[in-house]
Amino acid sequence: MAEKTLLQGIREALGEEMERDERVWVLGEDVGKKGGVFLVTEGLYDRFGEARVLDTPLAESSIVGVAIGAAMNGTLPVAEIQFADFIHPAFDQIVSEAARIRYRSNGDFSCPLVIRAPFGGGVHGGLYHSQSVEAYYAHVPGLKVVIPSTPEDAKGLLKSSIRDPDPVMFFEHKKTYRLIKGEVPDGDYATPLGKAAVRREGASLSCFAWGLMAHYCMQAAEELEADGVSVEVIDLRTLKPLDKEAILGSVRKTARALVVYEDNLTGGFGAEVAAIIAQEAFEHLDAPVVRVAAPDVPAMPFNKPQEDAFMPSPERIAAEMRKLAAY
Amino acid sequence: MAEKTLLQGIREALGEEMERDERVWVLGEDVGKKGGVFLVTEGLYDRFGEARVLDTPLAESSIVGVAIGAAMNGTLPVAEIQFADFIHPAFDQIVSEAARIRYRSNGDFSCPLVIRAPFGGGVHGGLYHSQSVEAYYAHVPGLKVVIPSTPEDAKGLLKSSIRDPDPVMFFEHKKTYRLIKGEVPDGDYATPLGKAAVRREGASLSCFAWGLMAHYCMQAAEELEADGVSVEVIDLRTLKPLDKEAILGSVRKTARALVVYEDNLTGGFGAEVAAIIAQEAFEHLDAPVVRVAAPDVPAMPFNKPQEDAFMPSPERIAAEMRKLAAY
Amino acid sequence: MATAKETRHAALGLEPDRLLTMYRQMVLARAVDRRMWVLNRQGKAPFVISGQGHEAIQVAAANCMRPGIDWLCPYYRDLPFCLALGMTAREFMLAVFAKADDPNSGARQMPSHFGIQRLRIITSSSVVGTQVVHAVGVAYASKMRGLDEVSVTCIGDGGTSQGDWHESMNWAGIHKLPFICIVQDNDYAISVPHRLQMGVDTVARRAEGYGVAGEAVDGGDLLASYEAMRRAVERARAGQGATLISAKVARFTSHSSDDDQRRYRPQAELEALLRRDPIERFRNYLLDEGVVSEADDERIQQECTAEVDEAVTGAEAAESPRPEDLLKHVYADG
Amino acid sequence: MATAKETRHAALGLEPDRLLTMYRQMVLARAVDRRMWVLNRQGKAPFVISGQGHEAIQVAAANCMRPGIDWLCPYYRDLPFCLALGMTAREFMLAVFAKADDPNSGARQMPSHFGIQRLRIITSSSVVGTQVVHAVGVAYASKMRGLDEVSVTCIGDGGTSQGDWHESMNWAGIHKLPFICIVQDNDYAISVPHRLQMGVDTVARRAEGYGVAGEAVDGGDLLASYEAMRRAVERARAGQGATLISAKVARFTSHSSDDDQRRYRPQAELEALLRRDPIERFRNYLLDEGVVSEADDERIQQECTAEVDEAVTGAEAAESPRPEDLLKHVYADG
Ligand SMILES: Cc1ncc(C[n+]2csc(CCOP(=O)(O)OP(=O)(O)O)c2C)c(N)n1
Ligand SMILES: Cc1ncc(C[n+]2csc(CCOP(=O)(O)OP(=O)(O)O)c2C)c(N)n1
Ligand SMILES: [Mg+2]
Ligand SMILES: [Mg+2]
Repeated sequence: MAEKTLLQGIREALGEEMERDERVWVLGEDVGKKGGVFLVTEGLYDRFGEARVLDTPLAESSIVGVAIGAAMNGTLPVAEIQFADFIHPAFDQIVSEAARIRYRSNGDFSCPLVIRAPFGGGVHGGLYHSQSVEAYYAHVPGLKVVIPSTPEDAKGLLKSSIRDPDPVMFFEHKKTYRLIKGEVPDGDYATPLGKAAVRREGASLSCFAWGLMAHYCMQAAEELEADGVSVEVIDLRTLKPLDKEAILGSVRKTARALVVYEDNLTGGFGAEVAAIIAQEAFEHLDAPVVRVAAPDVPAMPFNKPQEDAFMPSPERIAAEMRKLAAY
Repeated sequence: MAEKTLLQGIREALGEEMERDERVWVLGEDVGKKGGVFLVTEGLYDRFGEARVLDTPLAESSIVGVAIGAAMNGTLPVAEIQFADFIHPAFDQIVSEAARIRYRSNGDFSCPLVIRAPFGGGVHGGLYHSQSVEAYYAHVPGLKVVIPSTPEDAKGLLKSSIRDPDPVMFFEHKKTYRLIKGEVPDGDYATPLGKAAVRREGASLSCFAWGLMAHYCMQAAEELEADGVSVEVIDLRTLKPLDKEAILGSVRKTARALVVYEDNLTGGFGAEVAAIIAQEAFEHLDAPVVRVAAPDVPAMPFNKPQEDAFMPSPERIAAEMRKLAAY
Repeated sequence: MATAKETRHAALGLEPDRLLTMYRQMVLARAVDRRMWVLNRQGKAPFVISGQGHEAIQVAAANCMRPGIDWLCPYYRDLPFCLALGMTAREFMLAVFAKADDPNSGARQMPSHFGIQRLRIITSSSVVGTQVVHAVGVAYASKMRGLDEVSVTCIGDGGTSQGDWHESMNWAGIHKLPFICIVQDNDYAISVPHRLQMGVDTVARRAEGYGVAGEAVDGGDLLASYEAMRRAVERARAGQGATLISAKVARFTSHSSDDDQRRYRPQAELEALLRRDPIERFRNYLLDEGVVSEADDERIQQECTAEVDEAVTGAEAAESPRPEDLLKHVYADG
Repeated sequence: MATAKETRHAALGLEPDRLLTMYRQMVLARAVDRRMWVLNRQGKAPFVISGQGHEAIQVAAANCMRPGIDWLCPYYRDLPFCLALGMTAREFMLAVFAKADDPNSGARQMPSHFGIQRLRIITSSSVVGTQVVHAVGVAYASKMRGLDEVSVTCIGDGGTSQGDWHESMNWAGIHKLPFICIVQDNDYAISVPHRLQMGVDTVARRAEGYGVAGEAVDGGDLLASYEAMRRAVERARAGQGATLISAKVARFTSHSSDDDQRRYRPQAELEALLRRDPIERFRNYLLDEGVVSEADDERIQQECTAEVDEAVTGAEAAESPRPEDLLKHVYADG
């Protein structure tokens, strides 16, 4: 075991999988010589060559579409979208094509493909380098949606995603890339998709989050510990498939649920989590299901005062936890 | 007043607005001589000429992008996307551009634009001519999302949308086009955006829906009437802005909520409706918030047995109403 | 070198047998296609969309490919293409009748949304243009893996307006891929005429701007189509890069059974179409060259009709999909 | 007709005054641009992205337009363009410092995301390629409304790979729009070199395939750029349709302050860039032709520096946006 950053976890998973299976390859803008704008793919070009670490034209729809075609011809592409904000031109290829290859061919074809993209804010990215886009894809049957929040998970979940026979959207919170460090087990391991992680057990209320918000919830929970409120923090890790049992089990225990996400409130994926709880754990609830999320404005501004005002902060989360625990 | 189809309501709104304001124009695939694949724009080409009723190249991103540019240069475009299923190539132009013109320019620019698209199934459309796509757009700050379910609303809401200073997504359920007939007031009128319609008052439970499902809910509610269960049916009509007061007011009265939608269950817009109720009307609830929706499979198959199995039916809705009323 | 007296087919090295095969494939495709319209009018096929008038370029192209080795990312007019690659009339009719055994999609998709793994015909959606990018990906994978495969895709004139088409051509040019894009240019995208679809007479003019070879061909002329396609395939196999073929064809039917082309096409234009029948043209050639006799032709037509009859009977009697199977094949494990 | 002895600028009908204006605009742009990198290193500007090396084509283009009448859909390297159209150094610096009065976006966007209604510079996003389609829409509206306006847009070589670019060119060709697309081809898209971006030497080769005019120009040569742009503007105003200008330029800086081009560009290439400085080249021309003296030049440089100093001082002292204004301008009524 060694302490590594989340970014290193991802880089290692890529390198090891490419080493292990020559069908695996990487494509995207600037993933080659430069090693990616965040240096996630650094070193891969030298190790595996241009054909398997391919700098693509600036055209996201084709990055995904080419990966789809290549996935149907015996390879395992890992496509990088430089920023999640720029995945929208590929929306059609992802939603109409990748997600439906298996279904529409009645199982005759499959599309084993990973699409990686850094998302999220808090890094002065402004309106177009800060967005959360998971809600769009977690709505799409046929896709899997994975969001790691620790270095160990980043590596283990990416390995599982690459080995998965279906298309996986793999979103990496860019603020966690270097901020979040942690132990990464040595050797090969794969973290299963579809399982949430209980980051902290607690009795007074359950808090559900993913990405950077999982860390902010931990901070808030620690703050509440001091006040004697014990918060259970569950990192969902994969939004699709969703670990409903973990969610419902926790709510059955604590009777209070808080859902925290960085995306805009309305129609964010937290709505789904809340709706599941409201339908399937209703009898166990002692309080409203509370959501903490970003306001319904297009995205996070570049200027610091408004960026800060947009992001759900540990303080705001702690305040909501307090209110909910006291309900 | 005269009895008209929903399709006629839309056609009239287009014709009258084009007559009233020469800035209004229509663009899309086959909207010209053919009058649209559903004949919604029939007659407009002869009345207003090719420049204002423009057959575009087969390229949705440019249909929307050109409309955006034209909206910034003093015109009021109404873009038709032939089927909502084919709106995805335009996702980026809608979400990254149209929705943010005002916000990102700090109010210096605006984008008065309507995007019309037929959506929904039950017409043998198969995987790619049947989808519901409202959830994607109802999540996007800066957009408005309108779904009429009656001829009167179709006309009145489309007029409001065309007169609205911001981009409006206007989704028309294709099965309702000719199936749904109703009185349409004579003369000019505009139905305000952001107001739900109580289609039926009731005391035992509240049922929320839009599009075709609003009609199915009415059918189911009538069936339950016979059993002495009184169901309130609320047609949301505009998902964004959402009439939260109408939703919460109804739930406060009935203490039971059913949300019905044709889209896939997970992450559909009904999740948002349920989440709002679970947070803001929790104290008034006597039962779980129940959702009835399509299963999480990519879309509605072409073959009849599976198409029928996909669509929430009046029978299935009635059964859920009964269960919920008895809870 | 072809001498003045050499026939066109001999100059192409085509034996009579192969000519007959291609002729028969065109005739069968037309017979299947006509029948599906009959079924539509009878209320037995809720939706049909046609390849009538597009047969020559498609059959010519298929005959330059190695079925099961080379790949096709088709579009919805490629019935003749798919039949020529080995799809059976019965398989197609299973889709027309929306039966469970439809090998393309188990009747999840509308008919003519082709996709059969065993023939390397890649599953296609209704979304115009997306298939072209997949074909590029297939070709990139073949090249990366060092495999001698050619990747072919078809699209209409309207489809070339999509961004995806451009992105694909650009990739093909950059990597000199074994990729061939056949544009079946029938002058219309549903009702939208050529002049509102593009500012040039043929998209073949775009080839140079991508660094790919361009061929503008009369797609109603089987031998001309064969020649262009064979050149493209040779180019691909020789590692010389991609080709954009623009084939002018005639759309005989309305866009689909949901359309009525009399609403937007002048009567005179519709009548003129009939003189552009690729099957007639090839039949006349074969008769003129003595490759077939009237009697041969009669026999072929009868065989094809019989094949269609049998396909229809078999398919109509097949099982419908089961409602509960709606939930299958969303993921590998379900 | 130009005689052998006529100067290049006289042949273009350019008076010394106009030459001086353009020279001064380039110098100012460079001064502003350099200063923002200094601010970045000082930790006062979290993000900067540059137009250094792209000045000639931009300033030339701006000088063929009528500010406030013709439209620009810019991209993030268009600082020289926007200054030449009338944006002030102070306005730009307000964006660099992320101040509330930034006229582009109230500091909601990163700096260099231009958009100022009064100058008809249309608000732009970070999403490469989208602006080109808007420019087509602007041009279509001008044409529909019978207005004598020209719509200009800029994009990089990488940006031309986007589907949106193609869809735009196609529209421009179909409708013969008063539309000009200027591709500022600096051989890189961040780190991706030209050979992996396209299979041809210049995108100007694509013009013919759309039915638009094509111009390949040395974008580091102010007069050549002016000539190409003026032709394009005349074409647009005469109703003769659209033009695609591909201007070769040199990217002097790293892609942005988040990039380090030494990671992927050879040292020799970086050194060679310096010999391609468009401002140097134009200065030498002006000195050679006696349009400016060394003393004039000195004065211009000093004036520009003073203008930048003042802009920086003013902008730095301005107010930051208020957190609660985050919620404003989502819709007209909010
Ligand atoms: C992205 C998308 N937009 C619209 C449609 C609806 N549509 C189906 S076919 C068609 C016209 C296609 O024309 P063309 O590409 O010329 O092919 P043709 O049918 O003429 O062979 C249209 C508009 C679609 N299927 N996909
Ligand atoms: C759709 C999209 N994808 C990716 C990016 C990230 N990005 C910003 S600029 C750039 C390179 C642009 O290169 P080019 O178009 O050649 O313009 P240049 O910067 O060289 O002037 C990239 C990849 C983006 N902004 N938008
Ligand atoms: Mg066509
Ligand atoms: Mg560049």
